[in-house]
Amino acid sequence: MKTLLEVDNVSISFDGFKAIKNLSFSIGYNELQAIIGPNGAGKTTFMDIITGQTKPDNGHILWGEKSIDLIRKTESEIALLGIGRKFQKPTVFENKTIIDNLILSQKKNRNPFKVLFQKNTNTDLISIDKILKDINLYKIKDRIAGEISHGQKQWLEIGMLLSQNPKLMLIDEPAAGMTPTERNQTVSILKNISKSSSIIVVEHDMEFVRNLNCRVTVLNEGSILSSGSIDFITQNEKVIEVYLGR
Amino acid sequence: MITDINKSVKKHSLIFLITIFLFTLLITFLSEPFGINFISTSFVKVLGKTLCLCIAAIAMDVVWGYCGILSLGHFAFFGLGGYMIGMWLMYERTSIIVLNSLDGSQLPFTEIELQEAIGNQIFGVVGGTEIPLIWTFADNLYFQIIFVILIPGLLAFIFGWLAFRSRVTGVYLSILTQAMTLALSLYLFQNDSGLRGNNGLSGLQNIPHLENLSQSTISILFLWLSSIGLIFSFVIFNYIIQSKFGSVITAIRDNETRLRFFGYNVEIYKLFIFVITAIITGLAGAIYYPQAGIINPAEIAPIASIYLAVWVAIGGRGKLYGAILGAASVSLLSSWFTGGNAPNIPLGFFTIEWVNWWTVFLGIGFVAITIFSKGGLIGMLNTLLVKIK
Amino acid sequence: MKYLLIILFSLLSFNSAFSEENFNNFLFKNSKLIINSSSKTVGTFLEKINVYDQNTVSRFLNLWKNKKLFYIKETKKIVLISKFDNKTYYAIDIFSNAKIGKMRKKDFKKIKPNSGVRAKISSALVNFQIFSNDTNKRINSINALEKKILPEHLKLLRKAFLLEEDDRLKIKIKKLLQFAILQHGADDNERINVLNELKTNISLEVRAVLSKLLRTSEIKVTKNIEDLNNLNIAQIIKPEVISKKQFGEAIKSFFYKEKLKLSVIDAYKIAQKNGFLDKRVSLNELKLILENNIVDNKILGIDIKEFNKNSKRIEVYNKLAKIKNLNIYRDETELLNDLKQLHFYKVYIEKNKYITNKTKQVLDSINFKVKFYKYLDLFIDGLSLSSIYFLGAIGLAITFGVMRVINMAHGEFIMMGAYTGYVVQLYITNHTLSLIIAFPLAFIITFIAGVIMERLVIKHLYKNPLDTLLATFGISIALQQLAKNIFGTQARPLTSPYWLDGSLIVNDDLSISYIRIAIFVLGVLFFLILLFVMKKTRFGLETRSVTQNPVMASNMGVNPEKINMLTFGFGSGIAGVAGVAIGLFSKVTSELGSEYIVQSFMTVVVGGVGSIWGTLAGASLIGFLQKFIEWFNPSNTLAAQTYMIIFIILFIQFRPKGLIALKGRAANDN
Amino acid sequence: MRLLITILFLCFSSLGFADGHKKPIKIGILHSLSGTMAISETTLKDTMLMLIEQQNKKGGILGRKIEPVVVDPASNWPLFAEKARELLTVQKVDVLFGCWTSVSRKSALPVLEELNGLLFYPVQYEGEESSKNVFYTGASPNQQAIPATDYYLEELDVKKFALLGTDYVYPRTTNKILKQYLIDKGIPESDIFVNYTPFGHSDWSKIVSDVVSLGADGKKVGVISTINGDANIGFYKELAAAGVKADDIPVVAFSVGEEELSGLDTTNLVGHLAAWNYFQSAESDLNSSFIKAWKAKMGNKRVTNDPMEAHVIGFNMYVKAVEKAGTTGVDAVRKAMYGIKVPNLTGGTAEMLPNHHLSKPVLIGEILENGQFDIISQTKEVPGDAWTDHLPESAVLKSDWKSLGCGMYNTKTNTCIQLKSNY
Repeated sequence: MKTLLEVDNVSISFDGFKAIKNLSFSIGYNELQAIIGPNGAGKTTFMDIITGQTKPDNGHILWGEKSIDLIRKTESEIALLGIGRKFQKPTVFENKTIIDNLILSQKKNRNPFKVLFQKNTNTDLISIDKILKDINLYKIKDRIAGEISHGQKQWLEIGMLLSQNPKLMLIDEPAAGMTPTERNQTVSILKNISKSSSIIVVEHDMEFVRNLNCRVTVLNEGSILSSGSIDFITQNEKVIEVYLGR
Repeated sequence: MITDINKSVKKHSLIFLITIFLFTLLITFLSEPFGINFISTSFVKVLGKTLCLCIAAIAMDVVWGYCGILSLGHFAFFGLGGYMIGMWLMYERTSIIVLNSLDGSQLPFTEIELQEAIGNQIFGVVGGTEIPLIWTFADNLYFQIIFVILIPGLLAFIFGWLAFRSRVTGVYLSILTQAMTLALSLYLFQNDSGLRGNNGLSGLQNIPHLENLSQSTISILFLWLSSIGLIFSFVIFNYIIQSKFGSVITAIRDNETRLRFFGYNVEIYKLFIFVITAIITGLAGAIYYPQAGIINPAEIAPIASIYLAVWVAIGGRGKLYGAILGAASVSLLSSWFTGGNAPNIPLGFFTIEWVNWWTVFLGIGFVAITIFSKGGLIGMLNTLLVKIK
Repeated sequence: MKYLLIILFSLLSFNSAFSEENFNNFLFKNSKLIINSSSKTVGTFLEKINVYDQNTVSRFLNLWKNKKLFYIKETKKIVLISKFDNKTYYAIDIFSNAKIGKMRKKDFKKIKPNSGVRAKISSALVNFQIFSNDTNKRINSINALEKKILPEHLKLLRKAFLLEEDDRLKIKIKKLLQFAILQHGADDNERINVLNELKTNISLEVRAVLSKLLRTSEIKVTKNIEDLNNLNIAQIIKPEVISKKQFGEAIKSFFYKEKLKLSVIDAYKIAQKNGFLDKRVSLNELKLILENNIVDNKILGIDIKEFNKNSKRIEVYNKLAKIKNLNIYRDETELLNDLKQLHFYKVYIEKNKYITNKTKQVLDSINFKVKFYKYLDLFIDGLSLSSIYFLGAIGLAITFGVMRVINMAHGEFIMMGAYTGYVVQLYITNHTLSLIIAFPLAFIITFIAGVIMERLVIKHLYKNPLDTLLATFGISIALQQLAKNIFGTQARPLTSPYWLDGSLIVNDDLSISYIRIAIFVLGVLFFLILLFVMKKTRFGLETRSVTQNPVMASNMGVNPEKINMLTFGFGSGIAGVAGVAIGLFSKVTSELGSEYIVQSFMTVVVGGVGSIWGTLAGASLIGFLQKFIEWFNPSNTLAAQTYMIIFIILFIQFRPKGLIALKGRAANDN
Repeated sequence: MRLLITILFLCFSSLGFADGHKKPIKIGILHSLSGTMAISETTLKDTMLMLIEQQNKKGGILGRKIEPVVVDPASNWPLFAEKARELLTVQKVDVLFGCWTSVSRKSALPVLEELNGLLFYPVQYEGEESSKNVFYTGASPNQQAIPATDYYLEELDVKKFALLGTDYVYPRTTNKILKQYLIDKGIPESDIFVNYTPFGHSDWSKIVSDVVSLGADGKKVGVISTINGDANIGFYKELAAAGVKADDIPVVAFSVGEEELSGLDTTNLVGHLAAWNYFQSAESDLNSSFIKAWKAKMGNKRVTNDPMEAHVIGFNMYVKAVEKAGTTGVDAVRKAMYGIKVPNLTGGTAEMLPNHHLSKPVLIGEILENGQFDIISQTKEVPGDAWTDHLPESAVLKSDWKSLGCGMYNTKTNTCIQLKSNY
């Protein structure tokens, strides 16, 4: 399997506190992986580093076939290369309608002068309608995003990622604050997406991760504790100690 | 919203165009030179200036209300626009006077003599005679009009590029913009700046080559010019905010970090908005100061820009109409109260003299509106209309 | 000299040939000179006065100098006046103290010698008092001599030095004697000895005396360079072409200081005045001559329309000059060639070359030391400006830094503090006591105002810091106008206690006013108190916890609402105290605060938000930087401020979070 | 939009007061009541209101009452033009009294000339101007700056000059004239130190220490201060703190009067100088009754100053001129103004000259401990000069509105350079 993203020996520290220590990680095309770990394990920082929000002290992050180093790139450049990100707390544009949110994230020319004169073609609208159906929000597409429920916002954000059409999605706690039914729906949405693009899911909820049925990496204190199938890692003693044991 | 831009843009622009046109026409018919002489020239001038302030206010609204950049330095661009056009007005007027006075001499004057005489007339009051380098093109109206656009745009570009690139946001950016306008105004206060220091450029209402027209006619001309300016900038800004670009900048306002992860180069969008609003503000200044008659560095002191923000807030930010309403109502009321027209209120033990108390009430008004009505006056009007319906 | 001899004569003889009566008559005759005295005319009067009894004269001169004399309008008689009742006064004879008569206010007028006249009187009094038995009188006369030493004083001083028994006075006299020798002494060896003695003295007086020795003549000119050999040349000057003053001069003088220059035109004038060169024809004169030669709209057959260029005018003029035998026009480079055969120079007024060289040497070594003090002075200036910025900004650093609230009314809290100081002084006239009361009172008042503002306004706006900016701006303009309506627009005095008057004088180049020292001390005190409050008290702990994580803090039992309120009150209270301090050295007006607000914001931003150390760093940076730029360009403080702000804007580019920034995740969510 | 129209109507409804039998004479008062200049200008507004009240008690002018119209240009220069136009066209005032800074005057000037208004300008100024529509009742440089400099040169034997000023037109032009004057008097240019500071400057330590060190070469230093407004307070405080005594380095100020000193502790300033045409301490019956009336109206602590006297003179002249002309028409009043004489508060009389300036005495006073001035020198009436004799380009100019009908007349070429001012 070809690698899409390779994180190579990355470290970062804040005020002397090492948030990530010599971390290496990789993911292939159309692969679904999950990352778990206790609070403060460095999960969010890990995502920050990949998406360019935080610059690591050392290490490399290589992307795609051409092995482009992402460290020197800005957030927007990285996003344009095909990495989408969903935040832990759902961040949608609350003053806009659901459909406007999706139009905003839709993959198109981002040059301001082009954007100024950009119009929505029929094909654009059709693809958005399809996404709306995928994330179960088609019926309420004209509602203001600030008014919908927490779970729906999570879906909307995933929908925005889809509309961005990335090669890799980083999804931070997609199931937080969801009802059990919504969780199951989310699992199927994610599985569905992973057919066409790679996904890294960061989760707390073991049950949710189990349902995803994918490779799992356990982070602790900024480095990888264990990696493998969910059954494999749940038997690892160290993992039980730092994570499950609590 | 984004889905049916064209219709919406056209509708809004058309309504606005008609309203302003009718308003200007009405004023013209009520005015002294073209109508029934019900409105004084001085009030026509106040209205013309108010329209220019409205232009600055909608620019401010776009940059702040829509894009979320609270610029406390936009009046710097307004002033620069005024200075650029003021240079031509002053130079041209003076050179006409000088040419007339040199007519009497026996030998024809040399270029150097002419320059010296003009320099003495313009810079005599600040103790100089030389015409500074920056006045090189002051004799050419077209160049100066280009500068009206170019100089504020350039300043906005340089400042914006520096500020946005290093991701200074929010309160910091506001303070930085304030520092920018303070630096510019302090610079212009110096006589060495070549723009007559604290005196600034004066007598701008006397338009060269239009000496035969009375000020009342000129005031109507400028009223129309201001109206056209307002319509022009409204149409531009209305298009921008209703287009997908507008959707992007409101997204920047709401969460610029999120937007970055969708691949938008937020800094360029901000810079674009900052520069275009600066240019429009500069143009507004170029129409404003020939009506005001004098421009000097105090005009671009930080407080002027704060007032600009306050107008927008009072009118209702995030709505172009709001900005216009805010700028027009506050500046007109201000001019009315300080003009000694408002009757004093005797309370028996104490008389409220508006000249002294108007600012106090204005200040309290700001506070009340910021706390109780986020939508400003236009928001209050909307709620009122909804209730009536 | 004659004048001096007469004094000495009268002093030694102790025999006054003239009585008071005579002096009285003399005064009466010269009353016009006394009543309408001018430093031009008073000299001759003072010369004549010496022949009279020295006690009488010195009493009279003292009364005159101290503006105690009056004159009766009708008779021009000079008298003393004492009050009888509200409407009537007694005129009293100067010498006999006898009441001459009652009069009304209209009838007499005060005699007001101006300070020039008073200085001359003091100088004249020297002769009467330097040998007086009364020490005070001797001190007075010596003080008068400090102002100006005349050649005739040299002998007087030598004698006084020998006779004087008071040690401290003797030192003073010695110093004056040295100065007198340097300036007026005839013996060059003695002068050189004095110069050697003065080497280590850097006082302004010494420098003044030394500079006097180096005074030069006007610019002179000669054709023959050998003429210079026998002269004590100060400087040889080369004339040069100097372009007219240009705008943007500020930037030029920013980099180098201008030297003495001699323009070609000026040099030519000097040369012409001394008969070395012919009169130069200026462009204006040339134009006049041309105009006088217009015949039928033509000059030498050339249509006058063509004369709109200087080159054409010069060309035709030169033709005309040949015909009419006038001086032809030459431009500056040609003039410069003419001047090259001449030598322009200045000579020292002092003839002895050795003395001037020695003086220069001594002065240079003194100036080297002075330079050090100048830098020290600059440093202290920076320090004091920094403390002022610190005082102005520290309250803001708390409200802005801790709560992320932009309080535009911060300046008005400073103003409120200053007005509190003023009001307290209205009721308590003892300045020390009133200050002791004013500081805590200002804190309490602005604390309460801050709390009220937080409760009524800020509380509703925590979610949007930019909105607080507008709301507090509204409060700011309302408060400013309110202050105007209450206290009027005039500046109000806030007087510092007597012990803060004056300054700590290290030497003539380094003096620090006590008020600035006090402000520095106050700044340090503030800093320490705040550090203590923030680091060591429960309140500080809770404030910091609210700053870092309000949700967590409230879970821990901290009431964020209460903390916000108290923090705001605290910050405002500090602004009030700062206001009293700022009012002491500047002025109390309703606009006092608005002058500090932008600077204060910049201080906080440059320093780094949320840290007292940061504010200290920011204030120091801005204060020192401003003084440093001013030092480059002393005549333009405006430019200094402009450059400083531009520097700050650029600085923020490289350190967007300020000098001392909070790192880590907490810093990112602003 | 609706609001706009409402405001519009409100504006005009307030104008429609009932026309009585005799229309009152309207006097516009154009002084800043807010902003930085309010500190000086509000006093003048109060003075005008007091004078109008007094005149109304006497029955007004020509049997018509006087009605003051007070506006607030808020220290904002463009507003002076706007408010002047409003006063002249909307309020239809007969005359204006107002302005303080030169910039504000230059801002209102085009409007006055366009609409043929009449302004009485009460503050000492830099000269180099003579407008048909302005009467300058304050001092021009030859009535204040030049005599004060002469006093320095002759009486105090000052050899080195520090010209300190606020950075605007009055100090700039005055210092330009003074510099030329001093050079003509033989003071080398290197002995003249010029410094400008912004309005409201407060950090004076560096400048004061620079001035002190000027004396390092033993020449007597004198400071000529054109520092304006509240910046003076910081300046004098710093002088006092630096221990600069008036005997060592005297300061003569052209903008510091009783009013400015009332905001200061004057104990350390005793002996410093000011040059004016009026001091409160001047002894005359007229002055004592004026001071009495002022204190009765404004409170015992208030003081009087020179621009107030200028307004008193200007107002009295205006009253006389209207009575002489029998109308308030601007042209008639202007013609009636020339040669009108009214008593000064300092004794003697002021006369309006054809160049629109006054002849007034020059007084030099030393600051006393109680914040008043001890007048130590008083000249005879000096006629005000519109164009200075000390600058070559101005020396040839002359202003005479009465016989030449021109404010800028070149006596060399015998031509009128311009009728309207260039601002």
